[in-house]
Amino acid sequence: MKPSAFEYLRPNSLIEAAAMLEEAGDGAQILAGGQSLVPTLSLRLSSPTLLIDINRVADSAPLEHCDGVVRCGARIRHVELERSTMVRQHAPLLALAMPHVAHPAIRNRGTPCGSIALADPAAEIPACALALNADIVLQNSGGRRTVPAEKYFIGLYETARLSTEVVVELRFPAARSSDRFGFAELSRRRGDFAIVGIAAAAQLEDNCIRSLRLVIFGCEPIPRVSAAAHAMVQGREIGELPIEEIADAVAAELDPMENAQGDAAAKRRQAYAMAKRVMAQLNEREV
Amino acid sequence: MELVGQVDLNATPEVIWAALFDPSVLQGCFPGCKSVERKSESEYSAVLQVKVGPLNAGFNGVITLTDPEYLSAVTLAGTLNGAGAGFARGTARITLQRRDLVTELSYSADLRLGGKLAAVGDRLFGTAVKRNIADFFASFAAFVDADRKDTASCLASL
Amino acid sequence: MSQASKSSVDVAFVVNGSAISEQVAPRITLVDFLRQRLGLTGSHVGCEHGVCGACHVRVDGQVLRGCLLLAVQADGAEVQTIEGLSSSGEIVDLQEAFVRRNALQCGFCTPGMLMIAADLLARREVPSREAIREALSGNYCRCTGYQSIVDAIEEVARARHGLAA
Amino acid sequence: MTQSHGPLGRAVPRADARRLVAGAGCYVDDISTPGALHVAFVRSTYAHAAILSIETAAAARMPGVIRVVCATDLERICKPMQVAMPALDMPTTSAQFPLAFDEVCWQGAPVAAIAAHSRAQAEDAAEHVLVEYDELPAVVDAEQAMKPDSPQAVCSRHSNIALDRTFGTNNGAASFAAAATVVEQRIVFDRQTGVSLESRGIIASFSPLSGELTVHMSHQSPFQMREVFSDLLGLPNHKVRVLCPDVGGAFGLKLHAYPEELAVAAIAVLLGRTIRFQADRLESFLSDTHAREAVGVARLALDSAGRFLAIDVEALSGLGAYQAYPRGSVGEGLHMAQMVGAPYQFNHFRARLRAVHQNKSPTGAYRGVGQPLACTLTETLVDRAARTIGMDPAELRRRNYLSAERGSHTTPAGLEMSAVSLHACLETLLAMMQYEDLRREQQRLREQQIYRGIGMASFIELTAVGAAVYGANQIAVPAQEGCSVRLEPSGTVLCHSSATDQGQGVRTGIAQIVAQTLGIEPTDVTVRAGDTASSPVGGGAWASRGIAIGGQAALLAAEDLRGKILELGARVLETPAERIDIAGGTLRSTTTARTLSFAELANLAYFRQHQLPAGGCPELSATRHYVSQGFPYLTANGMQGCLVEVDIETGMIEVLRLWVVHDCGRVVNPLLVDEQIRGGVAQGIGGVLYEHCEYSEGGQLSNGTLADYLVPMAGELPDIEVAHVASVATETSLGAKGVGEAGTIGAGAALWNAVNDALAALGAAMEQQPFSPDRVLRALATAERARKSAAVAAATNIGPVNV
Repeated sequence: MKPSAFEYLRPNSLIEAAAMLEEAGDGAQILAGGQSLVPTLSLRLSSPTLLIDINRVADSAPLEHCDGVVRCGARIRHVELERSTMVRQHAPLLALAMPHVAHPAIRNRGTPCGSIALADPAAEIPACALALNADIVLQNSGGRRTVPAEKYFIGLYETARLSTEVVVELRFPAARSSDRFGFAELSRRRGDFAIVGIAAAAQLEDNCIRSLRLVIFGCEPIPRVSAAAHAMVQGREIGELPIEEIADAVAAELDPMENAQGDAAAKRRQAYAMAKRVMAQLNEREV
Repeated sequence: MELVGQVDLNATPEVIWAALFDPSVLQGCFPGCKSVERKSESEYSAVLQVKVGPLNAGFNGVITLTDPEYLSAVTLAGTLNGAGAGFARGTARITLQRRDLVTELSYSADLRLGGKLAAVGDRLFGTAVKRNIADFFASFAAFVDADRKDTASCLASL
Repeated sequence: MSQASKSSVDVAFVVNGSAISEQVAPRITLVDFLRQRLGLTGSHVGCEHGVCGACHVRVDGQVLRGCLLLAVQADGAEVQTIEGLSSSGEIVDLQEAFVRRNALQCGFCTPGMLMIAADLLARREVPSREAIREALSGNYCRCTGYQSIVDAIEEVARARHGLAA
Repeated sequence: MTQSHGPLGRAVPRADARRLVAGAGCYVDDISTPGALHVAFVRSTYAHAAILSIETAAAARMPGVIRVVCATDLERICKPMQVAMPALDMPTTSAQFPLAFDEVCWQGAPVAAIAAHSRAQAEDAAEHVLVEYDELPAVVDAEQAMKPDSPQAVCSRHSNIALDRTFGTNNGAASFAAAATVVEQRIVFDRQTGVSLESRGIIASFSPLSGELTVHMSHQSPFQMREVFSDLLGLPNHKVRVLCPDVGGAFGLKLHAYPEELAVAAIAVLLGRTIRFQADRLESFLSDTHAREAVGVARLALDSAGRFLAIDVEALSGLGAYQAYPRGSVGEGLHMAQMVGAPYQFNHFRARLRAVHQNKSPTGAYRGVGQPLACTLTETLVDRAARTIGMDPAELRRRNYLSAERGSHTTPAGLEMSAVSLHACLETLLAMMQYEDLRREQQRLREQQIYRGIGMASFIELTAVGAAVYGANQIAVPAQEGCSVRLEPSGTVLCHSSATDQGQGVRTGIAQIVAQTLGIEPTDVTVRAGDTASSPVGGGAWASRGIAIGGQAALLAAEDLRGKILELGARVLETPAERIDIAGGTLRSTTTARTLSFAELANLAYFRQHQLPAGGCPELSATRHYVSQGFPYLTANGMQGCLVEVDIETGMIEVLRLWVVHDCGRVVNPLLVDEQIRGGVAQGIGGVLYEHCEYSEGGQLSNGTLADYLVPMAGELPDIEVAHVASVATETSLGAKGVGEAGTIGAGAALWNAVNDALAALGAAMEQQPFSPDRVLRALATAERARKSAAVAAATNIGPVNV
């Protein structure tokens, strides 16, 4: 299970990386954390001709909170978010999600930007990005453009990112003190791929819900904000939410992929259970 | 892995039938298809680069159009071998049904993956391959639907 | 393109305290490089797709899967393997506890377990048994059933903070 | 045994653990062989196909490639593997060549081998070998394979059925007719595999000059492999040497001869150089022997007092395309069928086993070999009976266990049973579990819709299997174990054992036995094993034999050496042997109080014979062997308990607590014994909760990575509470029985009963493993539909009745 041969480049900047990507064309791939890419090389599921390693670029944004945004650059590792008190304060949803991302040694090397670039249906960071409607900054040889998460996820492993673009930064809107967050994920074992998970962000105004972005991930090709959940809670007192009805609506809305992890009926029932747990978290979770 | 579907085409069975047997149409409509060359009346050799998330593998193989019933049904079958990845084998029975204004194309496809493609988890590829089949018929519909535009420009727009 | 793409790359880094510099093909993983080129066979290969943890190595202080890092990526880094942690004496108490409590049987997962245990104890005061199991959740062992490993790590964590076993 | 205290029975840490915690182990892949060629295999992508052509020219030209080898290249060098078991009158299996000739019979079967300077180059070339297949009809499901119209798994065979055998003498028809209650239980086990963390590996070097083949391999039975290589490669067996260095876990899967290892040895002979192969994880899932694939249906007849009268069993075992060489793959089915009901007293037994071939990889030995299936079928059957007659499952077991006083006897199933301690194990387990409190808490939580389950399982275990099994079938597997001991000039003892150690700690146990017998410390005993050039001839490691047989051989050898030490000591100390004490490595004359250390004695014997009084050249070494005779195996027994919580919304099962009470006779090292049990329990739990090899109907394995084939990790298991009931085995003077497989045999059954105990409140039950969440939810949904339709039926009945 050894990778097939490829060439290697280590650009000094993200701009240079994008230029290399464009020039090399179809056979090139960006190497950031590598925690999903390298296994596929070893399994020979893909055999790129060139890897562009962005782990030493100088122009990657730091992990910081400024102007109401939590910024996360291309070289920031999952573990940095997991251990950051700033993230726990300004992006609590990410702090809730991080322990579910694979295992400690993977979190030491994997990157949130890489997770967004791959957009695996079971990945936690894409679901949180959609729940917070984060901005995804894409670098190409000409410059940068920003795509809101709502417009970024298109189909199974298909995103707005062009093959010549690099995900260089995520910009999560910082939490307001009245916001409420909830996260729950069902997986067979700790760190396994999610069977079904929910990441939710609720904005309140004097104890009534102005908006709820309850995102389901894991059992559909892309993470998706539940329209039903938003409709059922808008304007209602946070304390009097009909949690079970909302969970039923979320489950009914689901169009799950059928695979070895289970059939549609099982996944709907599991989504119902996860939605109930997240709604309960929103209820008692004070930021 | 079965997949059943149907799509209404704003075109006559004659146009559809011709498109089905036109290698450039097959090449244009199948995602990641690099080339389709006619080898005989009903056999084509094809080269595909299938890219789905982590999978990015080259396939080559043979596509056949067999037991045709002129203007009403044909079986599209393919065996594609990936260098290290294994194989994908599938057959799709395509039937055309003339409705008043449109022609309804329905397909029932059975697809099997083998070798490494099968062994490293259908969590990834089961859904992806179904989507590829659905995409093929969607782009085929888009192609024959074009209001009498010449074939070349249609292909360019795909 | 400012750099010509390379099929063989010069790498220079420090392994267990001694500097090395070699030419290596980009496709060689760090664990294969350590084992086959440098003869450091203490890191083991259990799956080659980043799931079992037998290949743990420490790179610039972080415990990583040695099969998911390319050797070329270690250029300029400080790499430590089980052999380094063992000869430096840094984990002698963990090693003693593992032997005393039979926290290993075939020994194939043990280097990877010791690496993540050392990392856990460096970061946390006295982790609960639950937290220890969480830290080990990415390390596969087929022989012990994990309890003896949790016992050994808990015992050392308490001893390092002057608490009775 | 001379002293009651001393190292025997002490929790002595393992000497070779020191190396392993320093990363200084030496597994096959750690051995450096400059200039050796690495092999990668081209494997079948079809479950069943004819090979029309193999195009190797392009691959042969690729960088680093020395040779592309196909079946024809090895034809003259290597005979095929073909299992024959005349004592079972089973027809000889189809010939299995190291590389497939013209037919592939499972997905992953090796078709061609590339020998190159690096594994990566070999894999590059393997992608350019073009094999043209003509797909043939495949049979994947075992129940389908039994049918007469089923496709043949191997074209040359006329039937997929390899074995159709019945056990038990008197038929229980009368008992079933007269029974107050008859219950039936069906269980289905998907395939699993051992998943040792170190994959299979081999380095084979052949010297054309000396005609010698030297093989390092990750294996459990070096002498068996020496016979296999010698026989199939046509080399005299004194020219074949097999060495097993450190082995990274085996669990039975490294007990067999595989086509890949045979091909590597044959290529070494073909090219006259060193060839090495280390299976990768995907290859391990495709080619390691699988196990446990079975369907079991059992019926139990009870009288009105709840006493068992008769048991009837139908068992089906899936074998794969071929049988594992040389021992065959029917052991699993034989144990599964014959050992149903083993812990219990009853009068009539009938079991029919059918073992069938199918287009999947061959099955083989995996920890417990069929006994986990027999135990699960038995204990789920007993729980179902208890629920049916409304008796507490512990009480029903208490009434029907074989009694300890019964002693050795032959059961209606034909099992040679020695004394058991099941009642003692049951009472100990119930006390450990605080059973009554658990039941109360279960009831209290059920009112809050929290569903907990309590399960228990009793098991009999056949350990230390003797010569009858393989010798009778002319299979060249040594059933005895041997031990040679030598007093060293340093006063320590060097010991060579034939028992091999894949992590069980057998070498430490043997050191304790030798140390106790010679009155020295275990640290003064060095035990080596696993090299056919230096170890005495013996079986190695299987069926929990290490200490029970290997330990007994060590005891006999150490006693002989003690005698020789005393004899020489008597001459030097001029004191009769019986008046000499040995302690702390020193001889002391009780009459003259003169002392002589082992070191001084040895230096006299080896270097200063001139100072010795007359009496011939002294001998300070001894070699003894031991094989169990007069009884085919030693029966150990025990019980396991399990507490689970089932989340009926998600289908997830949490294992809260696990208990084991075991009787393995004398405990040589409590630390090693308890850890063997805990490791076994983890595999038993994995075997029911998580593990199965998923096959599509076309026979494609679809979960070939460690992310898709799920095994229990640290986060999924609770601590495991272990206790012992020790009745010493009377068959050997050492008195130890086997323990290695105990945990695996009972854990799955205890978990199965615990889950069904939780689901019983909702009328649901699990019948097939693994218990994945979607399968639990489906069982709950089925029960819900049944409850609803029953309610509807009841409602409609009320209408007209009171007319």
